[in-house]
Amino acid sequence: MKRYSGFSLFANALSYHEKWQKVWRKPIPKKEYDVIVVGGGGHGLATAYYLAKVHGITNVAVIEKGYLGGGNTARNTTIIRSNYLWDEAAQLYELSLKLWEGLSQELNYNVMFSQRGVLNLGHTLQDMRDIERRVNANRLNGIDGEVVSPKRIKEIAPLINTSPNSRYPILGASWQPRGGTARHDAVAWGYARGADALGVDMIQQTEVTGIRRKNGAVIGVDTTQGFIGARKVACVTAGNSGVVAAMAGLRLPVESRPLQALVSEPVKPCLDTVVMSNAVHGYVSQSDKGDLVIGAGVDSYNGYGQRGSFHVIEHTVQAICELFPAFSRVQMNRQWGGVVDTCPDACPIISKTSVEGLYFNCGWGTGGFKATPGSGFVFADTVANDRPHPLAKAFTVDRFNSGALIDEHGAAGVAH
Amino acid sequence: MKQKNRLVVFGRTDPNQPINFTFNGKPYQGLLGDTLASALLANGVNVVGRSFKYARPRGIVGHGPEEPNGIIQLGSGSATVPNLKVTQVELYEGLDAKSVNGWPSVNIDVMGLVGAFGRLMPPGFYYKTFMYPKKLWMTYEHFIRKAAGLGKTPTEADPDTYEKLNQHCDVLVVGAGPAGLTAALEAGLTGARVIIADEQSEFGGSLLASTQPIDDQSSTDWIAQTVSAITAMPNVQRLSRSTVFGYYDHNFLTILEKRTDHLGINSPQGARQRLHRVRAKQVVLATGAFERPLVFAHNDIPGVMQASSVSTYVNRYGVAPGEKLVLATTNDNAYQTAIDWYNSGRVVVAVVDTRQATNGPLVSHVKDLGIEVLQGYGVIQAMGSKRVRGALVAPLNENGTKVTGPVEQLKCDLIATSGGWSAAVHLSSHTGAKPIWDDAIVSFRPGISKQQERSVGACNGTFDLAQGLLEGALAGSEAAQLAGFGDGQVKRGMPIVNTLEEQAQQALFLIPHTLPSSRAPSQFVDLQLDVSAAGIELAVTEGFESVEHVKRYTALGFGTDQGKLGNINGMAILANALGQSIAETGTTIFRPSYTPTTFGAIAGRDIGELFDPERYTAMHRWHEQQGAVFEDVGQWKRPWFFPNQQETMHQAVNRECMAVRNSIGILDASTLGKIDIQGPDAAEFITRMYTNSYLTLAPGKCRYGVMLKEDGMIFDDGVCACISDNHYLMFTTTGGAAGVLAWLELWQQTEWPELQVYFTSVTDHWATATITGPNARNVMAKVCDDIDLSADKFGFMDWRDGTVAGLAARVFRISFTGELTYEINVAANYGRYLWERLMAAGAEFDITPYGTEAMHVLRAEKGFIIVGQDTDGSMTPTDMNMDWVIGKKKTFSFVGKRSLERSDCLRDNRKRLVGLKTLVPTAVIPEGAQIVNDPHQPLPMAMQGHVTSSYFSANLDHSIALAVVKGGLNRMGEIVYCPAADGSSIAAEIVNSVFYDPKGERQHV
Amino acid sequence: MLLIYCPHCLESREEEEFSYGGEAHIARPLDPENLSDEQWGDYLFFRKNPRGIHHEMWYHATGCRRYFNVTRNTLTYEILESYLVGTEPQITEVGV
Amino acid sequence: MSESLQPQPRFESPSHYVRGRHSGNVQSVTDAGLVVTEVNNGCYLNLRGDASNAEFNAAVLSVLGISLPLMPGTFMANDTECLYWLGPNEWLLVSAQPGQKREAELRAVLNGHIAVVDVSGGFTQLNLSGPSLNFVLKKSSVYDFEAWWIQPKNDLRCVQTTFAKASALVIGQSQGTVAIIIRRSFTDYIAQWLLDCAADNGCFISP
Ligand SMILES: Cc1cc2nc3c(=O)[nH]c(=O)nc-3n(C[C@H](O)[C@H](O)[C@H](O)COP(=O)(O)OP(=O)(O)OC[C@H]3O[C@@H](n4cnc5c(N)ncnc54)[C@H](O)[C@@H]3O)c2cc1C
Ligand SMILES: NC(=O)c1ccc[n+]([C@@H]2O[C@H](COP(=O)([O-])OP(=O)(O)OC[C@H]3O[C@@H](n4cnc5c(N)ncnc54)[C@H](O)[C@@H]3O)[C@@H](O)[C@H]2O)c1
Ligand SMILES: Cc1cc2nc3c(=O)[nH]c(=O)nc-3n(C[C@H](O)[C@H](O)[C@H](O)COP(=O)(O)O)c2cc1C
Ligand SMILES: [Zn+2]
Repeated sequence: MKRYSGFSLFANALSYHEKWQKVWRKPIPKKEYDVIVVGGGGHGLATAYYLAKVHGITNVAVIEKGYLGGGNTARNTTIIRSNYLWDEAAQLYELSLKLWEGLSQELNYNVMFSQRGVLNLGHTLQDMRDIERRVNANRLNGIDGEVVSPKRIKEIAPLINTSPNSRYPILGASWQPRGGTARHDAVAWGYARGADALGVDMIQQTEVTGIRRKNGAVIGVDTTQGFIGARKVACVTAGNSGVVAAMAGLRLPVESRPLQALVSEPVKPCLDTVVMSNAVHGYVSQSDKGDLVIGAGVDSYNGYGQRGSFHVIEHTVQAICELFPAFSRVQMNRQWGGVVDTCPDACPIISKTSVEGLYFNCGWGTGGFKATPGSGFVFADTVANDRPHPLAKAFTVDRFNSGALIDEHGAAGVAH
Repeated sequence: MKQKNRLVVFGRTDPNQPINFTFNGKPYQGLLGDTLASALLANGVNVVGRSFKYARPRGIVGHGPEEPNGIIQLGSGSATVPNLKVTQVELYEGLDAKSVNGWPSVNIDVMGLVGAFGRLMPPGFYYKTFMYPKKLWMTYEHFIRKAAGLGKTPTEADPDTYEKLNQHCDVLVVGAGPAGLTAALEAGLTGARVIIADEQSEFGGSLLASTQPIDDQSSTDWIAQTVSAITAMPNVQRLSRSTVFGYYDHNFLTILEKRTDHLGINSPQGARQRLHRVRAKQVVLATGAFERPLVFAHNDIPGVMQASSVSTYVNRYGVAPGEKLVLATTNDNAYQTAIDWYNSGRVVVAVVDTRQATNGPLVSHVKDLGIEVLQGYGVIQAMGSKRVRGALVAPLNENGTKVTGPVEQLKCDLIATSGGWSAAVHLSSHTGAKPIWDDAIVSFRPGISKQQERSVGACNGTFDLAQGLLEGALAGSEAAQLAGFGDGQVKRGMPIVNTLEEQAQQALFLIPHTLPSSRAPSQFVDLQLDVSAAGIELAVTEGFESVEHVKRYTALGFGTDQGKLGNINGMAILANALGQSIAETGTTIFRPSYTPTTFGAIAGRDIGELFDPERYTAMHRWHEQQGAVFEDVGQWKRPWFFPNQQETMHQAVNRECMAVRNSIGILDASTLGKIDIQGPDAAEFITRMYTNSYLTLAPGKCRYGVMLKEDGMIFDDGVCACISDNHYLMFTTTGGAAGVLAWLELWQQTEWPELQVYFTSVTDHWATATITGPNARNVMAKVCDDIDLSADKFGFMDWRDGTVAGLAARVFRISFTGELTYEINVAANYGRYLWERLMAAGAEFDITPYGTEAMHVLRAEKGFIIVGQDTDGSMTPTDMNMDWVIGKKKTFSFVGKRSLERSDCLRDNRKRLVGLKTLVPTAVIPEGAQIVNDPHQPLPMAMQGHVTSSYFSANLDHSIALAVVKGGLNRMGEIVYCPAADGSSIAAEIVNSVFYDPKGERQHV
Repeated sequence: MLLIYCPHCLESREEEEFSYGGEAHIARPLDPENLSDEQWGDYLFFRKNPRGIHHEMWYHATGCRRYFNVTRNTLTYEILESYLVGTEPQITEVGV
Repeated sequence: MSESLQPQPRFESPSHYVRGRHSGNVQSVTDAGLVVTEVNNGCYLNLRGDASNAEFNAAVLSVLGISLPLMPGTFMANDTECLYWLGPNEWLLVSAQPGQKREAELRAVLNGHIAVVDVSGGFTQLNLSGPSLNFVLKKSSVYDFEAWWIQPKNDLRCVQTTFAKASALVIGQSQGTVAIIIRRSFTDYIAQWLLDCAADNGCFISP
């Protein structure tokens, strides 16, 4: 892999950019792989990368039905934070955040991870209790965070409306300075390029249509390009996890729902942080290009259409105009949807299955982008060693039978 | 003021109505009927903006929503609007516009220097640089962001209002060009409810700029006639300045109507914009087509324009945007522009046609006018910097991929280009219909309909006017018929249009240069985002092959024009680089908004105090008058505390708490959810829903219950009273009321329809005043003389009907304070009267109104939980020490029961509700504090649980807290710590969760 | 934005009037106590979540307050039928 | 101590505090685009029962003098009583009689699985009229009220649907007037909504 740098850019400019190396090859699938990763989203690509990088397993293929990073990785609002309530979740997301902090250098690909901080607003007394609880838990878990006052919020985000007379006035917020955003596409591309350089095959425009088993163990996958053998199959297919699990006769406690987002037209910098409000339902940050990136709520019904209902957008935009009355005259440029796989407790599943050699990593729902590096790291370890990584232990499917849910839903606001 | 490019034929502008405006601080004059674009062109303004990445000077290229360059900031102050397109801003007196980029000005932009280094900034350069040293990224980013964005957001709240209309119609026609007009006319004639919307100020579409006669009359006369026919039909709603920006499932479409933007930045009256939410039975899309620009070197210099736009400025606005025209084309259609220019009296230097030989009627007409036509030639490069000075032309090979001969320069100041037309398939694509590439028309066509819609006219790839008129008419009548109106036959005779024969156009998406794209001067594809042909080819070189990757890598089509001009060329260039067809390459996905849509309009009136309903109790005004401070509980406003003059919250709450324990307090409890339950199986049903049993509850009695979700976790709690056999009244928490009712209905209607029981919400019916404290009975006695209030006749957990303050009342002896309590319910219309009478009757006992905060303290003193505060969706009744509420002997497996037996729920170190008593009595632990055994252990600390409720108890004169602690019940007397952010910690002893009157004697009196 | 036919109101009504009730036809086990944790967990949390035909419940919340069932294609969002609770769907496969 | 000598208890209707308010440039009900008039009906009773049971129907008829509306979205009325269809087994009775009296009378004749619930305190009726009415309805609700006027049916029409961010029972009275029956605690919100969304041509809440 030829490294990227200011110098390489300069050198290539001299040759009119005609000599750049390909970011990844376009290989013909081999007959058999040690590991097939199904799903070329951020999580799948990270899994492949760490399998090769950390575990030396390089005979790996990532099979993606569309284009790399085209699923939820392409459609999320890119909010990154680790201030989750429960120990198990917090540790997983914090591992991820630590990996983010060195990711551009690790991959030699600038993923533009921007630690501009994340505010989670509280609008009711109970919101504030929950925020206190979460921030205290974070702090004792070694995760940065503080509870901030409306005055401080106003300093961080001057256009925000902290008037005590608004319908749901802002009473305070949690503030995680290390949180922020990243350039989502670059994450997928960076991992893909890194994995490719280590020998992983990226097989795009190829859909897995079946998971073949023999004597209770996986032997490969059927695809739109034919059968491809594998000793292990690791499924990381987000919104389509239920469909893929069914191919192996498995059921998962996930439901696939539309989650929407929208961007405004680009405007000059006016918001230097990430602002999230569960109570009024709106999430907003400003991209480096200038557009306001806004996350909406998840639709109540199941759907695979990568689109949702307009009233959800309306509600979100109302919330944004409530929080930022000055944004009322800004215009929506584009809106879209993704299909998120939500677990009843809003926490992921990182698990072996009853089929030998078959693994699932899913259920990240509305908030898995931030987990991309950590998820890949932990899942690669789980697949390589055929046992849950210590941080993945709590995230097996068994919890839905035992009742050991990690209820980020019930406890504190989670989303994105 | 002289407008140097204003023609003597004014088109649809009015020479008698001059309008003054400023652009970048300089005053100009235009005419009524102008857009800002036509007025700027009339005044010879060349540079209207600077490009996003390279800060290159840019001029106006289009005349509609496709415009990529003319992006401006309108006005200033709170009503300023960022990012409008000059082509879509109608001129009004005093209009004040500024370019969004360019410093110190668009004409002299120092950022333009960056453009000189453009070669160092190919697509993706960000990903390859700024990585080292790691800690500098935020600094780099700071500077990157400085260059970000187009216009500026206002910094104050929006002075305007917006509104929404829910519309229903049989046929919605989108676009009022010729095809849309005939569709609306035919659909209207059937009597169907029709809406026709067009984003422009007037109906007529492209005909507004056409010189072609229809039915022996001018096209403008035909429009006027047709529009008046439509106007005469009351069943047709006409919406102009109305953009259909989204097409959603089940024929739901959204329209943004700009009501007042053409009058000024502020609405003089009423809503500035209106969002129509339309549910249409049938839809006719007649949205027209976009002309494709030709891509050649330096095609971004001001003075390179769309051919159809040049015609539009001449014919519709009476503006000639230059002097000497070179027309570059791949098709016959564009020759009309040469004719229009010629007729305007200005010079046509040449027509440069990439096709080797053409001789259609339009071509002949042009030749007959004496205009030079260069056949088999292309404009390979524009010359100039802030205005075109010339065009480099060269002969091309037959398929237009190579320059085959010497390059010459034509002197000109305007290059009009046409690469054919692209159907505006946007809205049909919103529905998920995949556009289909058609080589015959060199355009995508709408895909197979996924909804009740059809496309007609140019957006259907039918570029011929006569055909479009017919298609529109047929579609209008067909759509109406499918919606239940008319017989599907066209009613009006078709207008006669003289169709000129056209020769085949050439499919050409990149005019070759003598140098390869990578080395030629930039050949721009997406002008707004500075994406060039070389950029697209570079993406392919680097392995980005999917059209979606190329979009994301180069930002092609990401702009505020969403690639209306550039996308097809870009995809074709990509296809070429990949050696595959356009059909194989496909398009990126079209999504709403068709054109950018104001947030305020999407929000509508549901902002400010109307953001969410505020629900008030019957006593609300009294509380207000007493100066209560309110708390949001769900949608309700509840008094939080009632400060006397000068009192702090703390003082007020202490006083309120003391009053309850020592004499009497009064609480507005009207917000608690109340559900009336009737039916032979009511008791059985309730018993299945609550953890405990109601089968034996006698009339006149109440029982406290806890409701679980099927996962065993506490969901709601409250008291349920037996009113009579088969009749119960259930209380829920304030926030849980609606959820509980839906929950009961769910089980009854879907799981146990055989159980005969009906539920009715009576929350609003009752106003509830709770009087509590040792003097409650004394006060009660003063206002009620038909209920025996003695303890043995009306005991704790009993209820009685009677007359209170002269009102029919239902009185419950239930208590959330642990004191003697009467909860008095009357029909809500008498709520305030009851309240005032109770206040009067209690005056001698100093009756004290108290709010939710005192209520919380008082119940915490008693160890009563609040669902949602002490529980969080992961708590079972056992966790809350409420095993007593679980009916062990119930035969039916009540909802949630089985889950309590799961291994995790049986774990013995689950968190359990306990009390915490701080070692320092005055130290109040913050609610939400985490609990550890050793505050000095290293991070991460092993957390034992957290504090759910915490107060200073004035009655006990020390602080109290409720907490959930791992294995807490076995740890009584242990000292634990709550570490604070500043490193300090509060030590507390684990105690029983009941702090006050542990035997519960006070409520039993 | 769905337009949903309510079989009680006998009208197609806007999505905003309804709330979603999840997968239909999941019978509560008659004897929960005799189920294993696994069987019970299955009833609680595991859903079909198909890409295609889905039988689901909707509650006409601001209308008649009745639950009913809908057959909907989760990919195209097309609603193929509305039917009463306690009755069986007519459509169980795409294309039928 | 008895307080029975007290004066008549003071009745405060839900819109008590908003009466007389207006928006836009109007000073009286005569020049307002939308006139809102609260009607204090005697009582509101929620009635439940099996619509297919002829006895049930007959019993209702015997007490009220009107029969149960069985078609969705319709109502029956005479001078003093109105019965609105709310659902397949649910009706709202609005009567000039006191609630307790009507409840007792109905209970006396109804048998089997039925329910009668007095919800008089929980609702109020606002009559809306004026030239802005149709416009206001389009702004306020997703329901297609226009269809009522376009295809007049013989039936008297009513519908429960969304109203702004609350819900309402909307009753077609005649071209140009509708009534909405709303929950008490939402009255201020709905009033605020109407004042706001009808401000263009003025809205007046009758004193
Ligand atoms: C609108 C929106 C906003 C969000 N905002 C945030 C946020 O702010 N912060 C945050 O942390 N998270 C956010 N998320 C969630 C986040 O996007 C996802 O959790 C995360 O991207 C999931 O990554 P993934 O790699 O698992 O899934 P994906 O990126 O969806 O990748 C799965 C891949 O599997 C492929 N696939 C599926 N089936 C098959 C098959 N049979 N064969 C082959 N390939 C298959 C898909 O094509 C897809 O590319 C948001 C999500 C959405 C939709
Ligand atoms: N010969 C050719 O090559 C060629 C090519 C293209 C067009 N034409 C001519 O153009 C005309 C086409 O007629 P037509 O009626 O199909 O199209 P049109 O362009 O005349 O009208 C389309 C109208 O739809 C409006 N519109 C587009 N999108 C909209 C949206 N989302 N919301 C609201 N309004 C929207 C536009 O403002 C425009 O007024 C004919 O006269 C035809 O001859 C000719
Ligand atoms: C963080 C983020 C920022 C985006 N910014 C823009 C933008 O500025 N302009 C734009 O057209 N689309 C933008 N998009 C949306 C994409 O164009 C696209 O709609 C999205 O990735 C979903 O893919 P699809 O529409 O192809 O299904 C953005 C998406 C994300 C996730
Ligand atoms: Zn209904």
